[in-house]
Amino acid sequence: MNKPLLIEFEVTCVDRSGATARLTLEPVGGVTMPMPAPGQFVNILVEHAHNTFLRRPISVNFAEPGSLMLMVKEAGEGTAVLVNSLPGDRYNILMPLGHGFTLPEKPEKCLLIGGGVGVAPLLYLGECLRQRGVEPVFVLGARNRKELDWQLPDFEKIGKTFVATEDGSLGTKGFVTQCPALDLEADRWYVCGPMPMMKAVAAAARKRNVECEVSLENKMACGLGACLCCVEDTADSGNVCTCTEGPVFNLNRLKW
Amino acid sequence: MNKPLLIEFEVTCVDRSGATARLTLEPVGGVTMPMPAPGQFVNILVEHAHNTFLRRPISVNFAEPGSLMLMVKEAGEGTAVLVNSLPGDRYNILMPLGHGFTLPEKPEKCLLIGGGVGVAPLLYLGECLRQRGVEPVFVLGARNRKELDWQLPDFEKIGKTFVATEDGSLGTKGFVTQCPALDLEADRWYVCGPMPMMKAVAAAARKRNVECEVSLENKMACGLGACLCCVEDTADSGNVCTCTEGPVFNLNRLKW
Amino acid sequence: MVNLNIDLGAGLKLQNPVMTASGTFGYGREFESLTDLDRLGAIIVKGTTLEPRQGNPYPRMAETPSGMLNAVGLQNKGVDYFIEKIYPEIRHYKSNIIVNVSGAKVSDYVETARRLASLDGIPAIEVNISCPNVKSGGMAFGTTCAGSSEVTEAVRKVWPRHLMVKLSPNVTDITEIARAVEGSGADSVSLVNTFLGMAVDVERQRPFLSTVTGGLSGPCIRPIAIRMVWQVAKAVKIPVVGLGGIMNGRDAMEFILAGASAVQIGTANFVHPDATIRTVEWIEDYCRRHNITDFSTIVGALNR
Amino acid sequence: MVNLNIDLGAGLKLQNPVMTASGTFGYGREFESLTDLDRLGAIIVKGTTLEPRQGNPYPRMAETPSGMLNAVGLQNKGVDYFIEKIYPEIRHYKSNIIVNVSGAKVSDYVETARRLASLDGIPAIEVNISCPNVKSGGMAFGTTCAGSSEVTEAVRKVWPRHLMVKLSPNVTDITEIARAVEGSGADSVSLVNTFLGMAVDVERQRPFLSTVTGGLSGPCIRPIAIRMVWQVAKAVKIPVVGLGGIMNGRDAMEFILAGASAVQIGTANFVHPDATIRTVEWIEDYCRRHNITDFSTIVGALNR
Repeated sequence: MNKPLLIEFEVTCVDRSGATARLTLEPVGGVTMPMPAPGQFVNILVEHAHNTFLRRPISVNFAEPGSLMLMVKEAGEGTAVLVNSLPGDRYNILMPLGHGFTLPEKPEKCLLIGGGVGVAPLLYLGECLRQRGVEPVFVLGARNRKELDWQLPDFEKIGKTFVATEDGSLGTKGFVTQCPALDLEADRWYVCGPMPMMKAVAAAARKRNVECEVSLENKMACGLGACLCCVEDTADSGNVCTCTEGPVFNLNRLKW
Repeated sequence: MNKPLLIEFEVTCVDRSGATARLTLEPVGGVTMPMPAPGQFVNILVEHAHNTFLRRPISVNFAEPGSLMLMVKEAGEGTAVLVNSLPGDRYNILMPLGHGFTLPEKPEKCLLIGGGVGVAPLLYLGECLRQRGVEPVFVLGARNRKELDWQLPDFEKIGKTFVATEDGSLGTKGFVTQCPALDLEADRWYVCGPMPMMKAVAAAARKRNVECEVSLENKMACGLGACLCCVEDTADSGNVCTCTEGPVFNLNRLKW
Repeated sequence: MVNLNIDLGAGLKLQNPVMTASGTFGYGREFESLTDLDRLGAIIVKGTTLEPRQGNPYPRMAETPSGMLNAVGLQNKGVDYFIEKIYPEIRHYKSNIIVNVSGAKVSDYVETARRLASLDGIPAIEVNISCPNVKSGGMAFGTTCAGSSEVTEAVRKVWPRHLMVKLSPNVTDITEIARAVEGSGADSVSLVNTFLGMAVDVERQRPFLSTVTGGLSGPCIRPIAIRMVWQVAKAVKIPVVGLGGIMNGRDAMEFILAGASAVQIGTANFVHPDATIRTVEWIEDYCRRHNITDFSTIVGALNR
Repeated sequence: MVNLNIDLGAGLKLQNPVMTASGTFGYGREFESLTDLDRLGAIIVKGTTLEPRQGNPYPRMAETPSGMLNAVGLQNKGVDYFIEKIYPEIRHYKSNIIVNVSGAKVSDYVETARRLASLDGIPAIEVNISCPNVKSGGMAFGTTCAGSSEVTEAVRKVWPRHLMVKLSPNVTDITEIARAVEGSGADSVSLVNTFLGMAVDVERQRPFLSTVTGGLSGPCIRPIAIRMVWQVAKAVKIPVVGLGGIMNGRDAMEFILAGASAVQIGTANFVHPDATIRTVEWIEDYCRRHNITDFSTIVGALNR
């Protein structure tokens, strides 16, 4: 796995929809960006926010050699600055961080289940699976059409995509757990989204006895396993750092 | 005198030269800007600086109904954000503040002596004097030509302008105190600049027994006379607030 | 409709829980064009001493991360000047006027309080035993139980109305001091005053303040202040007034949930001169959003 | 050429005055790709206890203005695990390795120190009598002279090399504690540990930390920490190691001018993982700019 580095990035493109933006960033000065594994994240320094002290951890939405995409949803002052980025803005980014999704050794049936801004890392995961000969199937949840439709073409390029929206404005009405696509035969589920959604999906996975990995969003500081703030209480080892042993955990390790 | 108000301004124009910028700002939403008196200042909130907590006091460089000009020199993180402003940026400004220059009752011979970024308030003072029938004479000091030449046309439009530069690249070589223009007959001197320069000019004023006002730059917080941080020890009243009784003081009040 | 009234006892009834912190709001007049001086819980005016004081030499201020240091040193024109010249000009505000009282010796506090007692429009004084910027008195009293009690008891004898005592955070156990002050007759405690701090101009190799050390205030100290309010609210029965780095209504609610019956806005006035009134409005809106009809029910309502 | 060496006595010689603060730098390895682990004054590793500890439940962290609260609670795998598994992997660093030692009872500190004494590559331990996040021990020792002395004296008997004691800032008079510790055999004092603080999620009406209160660190506390270092440096003869919100070389120089012979970089490592080495470089450049050839001459050189 690539060791974390501090790299200066420049924003080259900003796609915005409401309070969410997808930033495309490229390293400044010809520096080589270490390729992240799917499910890994970055820790980004937001210097021009008044009340922000720590870096902001953001999952990798997509990566290609020399180019990084981050999906950011405004949740406070730091993310607000990120969402309002303009091409040419620069950010100091610590990356790649954490332990990502487990890629199957041989082609398997994989369901990639996301909710809200949690769909972001599944795009990159889907692409990495596709490159390994897996045909990923996405099941994506959102509050409404507006939240998701601008991102759909990217997912659809990679794999079959099912959608559930709370207001029914796109796809199945309701939560992803109500989406019939969850009944598709699958060897492995990858899950990322808000906590209640992940817990509901995890319960469904347990019932179906399917291998399941979830990506946690515990509050963290360093991202390096030094501050011990972001711990998750695991069945096997007690408190472990989400930033280094996660953010992706096999469901069996969690006390959910 | 106009009472201070909190007004949202938008930057409409930025002229930059090196680490100094002149911002033109207009109130947002058709709010009427109270006209400042010459020598008054504003206290500007810089929200997108990481380590800046207090507002930044900046003297009024020029004002017209509905339009305010501020000359800002980069001296730290807050002023750096101001200098790097772009048209469209917005700032919350507390203005007008302080006690400005005393305008003569009847036309008098006035010398306006400035140094460095301290030349800024003299432009507006000169214009106000001109409107009252005074022909202001400027004596401006700078380190070199580059620091001053971009501002000169504005001064020359208002009155006769003499220049001294430390490196001799423009006007007299040396400090303003070495400028022969100081020997011009004058009833009144107005002075603004770095402390050593002001003290030297004040000594010259005392020798010539000319009425002299200086504009101080004591570190301040509120700008309203509440925090009592920016005090100057006066001959008549002991510690008084620079932000309300100043920033302009008659030399006779100071213990220089 | 939200009822924002809060009764701190001993005759101090506030129309809402937002006061100004002493030394950050002058005598109110300085903010007349910027905030509504009739709509605050109370205006606590500048620290007042028996004799006029020139305060400390300039420089008195240094900006620090999310805060500032000050070393004003209780500059004021003395209690008689306040009574004769200032009070008549500010007594008409519909907000309560509270006078902050400081002194170098116990007898100074007593005599200042005694003179203020003649002003029937002053429902409360705040006794400052926690100013870090004076050589004698101030914080020296506030860092021991004995000193705090001594001042409180003495002032109690001459001050007939609400007696608030302002505590220093520069102590090992602030609940001890709060209990001592409560036992000596205080009607409420306000906390925290500033932390003793220092900043160095490394290029000139000298302190930024003429006094070397000064009082640290601003949002930087807020987490410590909230913790102290939380501790004290559990330790005493009298109302607790919370302050320390409150910039807005959200910050104020942290203190209130932790046990403060009212709050003071201090350093925020220097940055947002309308912070007080905006805090009142935010709290009102908060109560509405949370279906709280009576503000007093949310005091100390922190869930564990 | 600037000589950045500094000798803290009792065998602790640093190649430069920059150390990492315990609990903010793991065991160094976590930062291997980000900073030069051979070029630091010392790496002070995570707080180590006699038995393994799980620490406090999540959530353990809250961001605050210019700082953060943590409530880790000394999570670590115990001293034997450190000796057997970790020490062999980090002993090759050319920076000094210092172990931070904590305990619930005096005998825990003693036994942990005794076991560490077998590691000849550890020139010093830092005794933590100031952790605010554990129910017993920790800060309870560090807030009284008697408690501080008791731990220091007991550890002194079993620890043969440099003994650094880390002080709590949550006290009325830190010079008292420093003198007590000096009198009990400490070779140096490091200060300050975190301030006890608290933050409230006002919408959910509950504390952000599982433990309600936690330790406040970051630049927000720096002015208080500098003041304490300045006071302690005048009060004791042993070297003072300064920490508290140092983000860069400039901040470090504030402490050094105030009297710190060396500094620790803590929370800054979470924001700028290369903060340590950048601080070394900044200090070297500062000395060059100010014509200081020997770093030790600038310690405590504050002009008044």
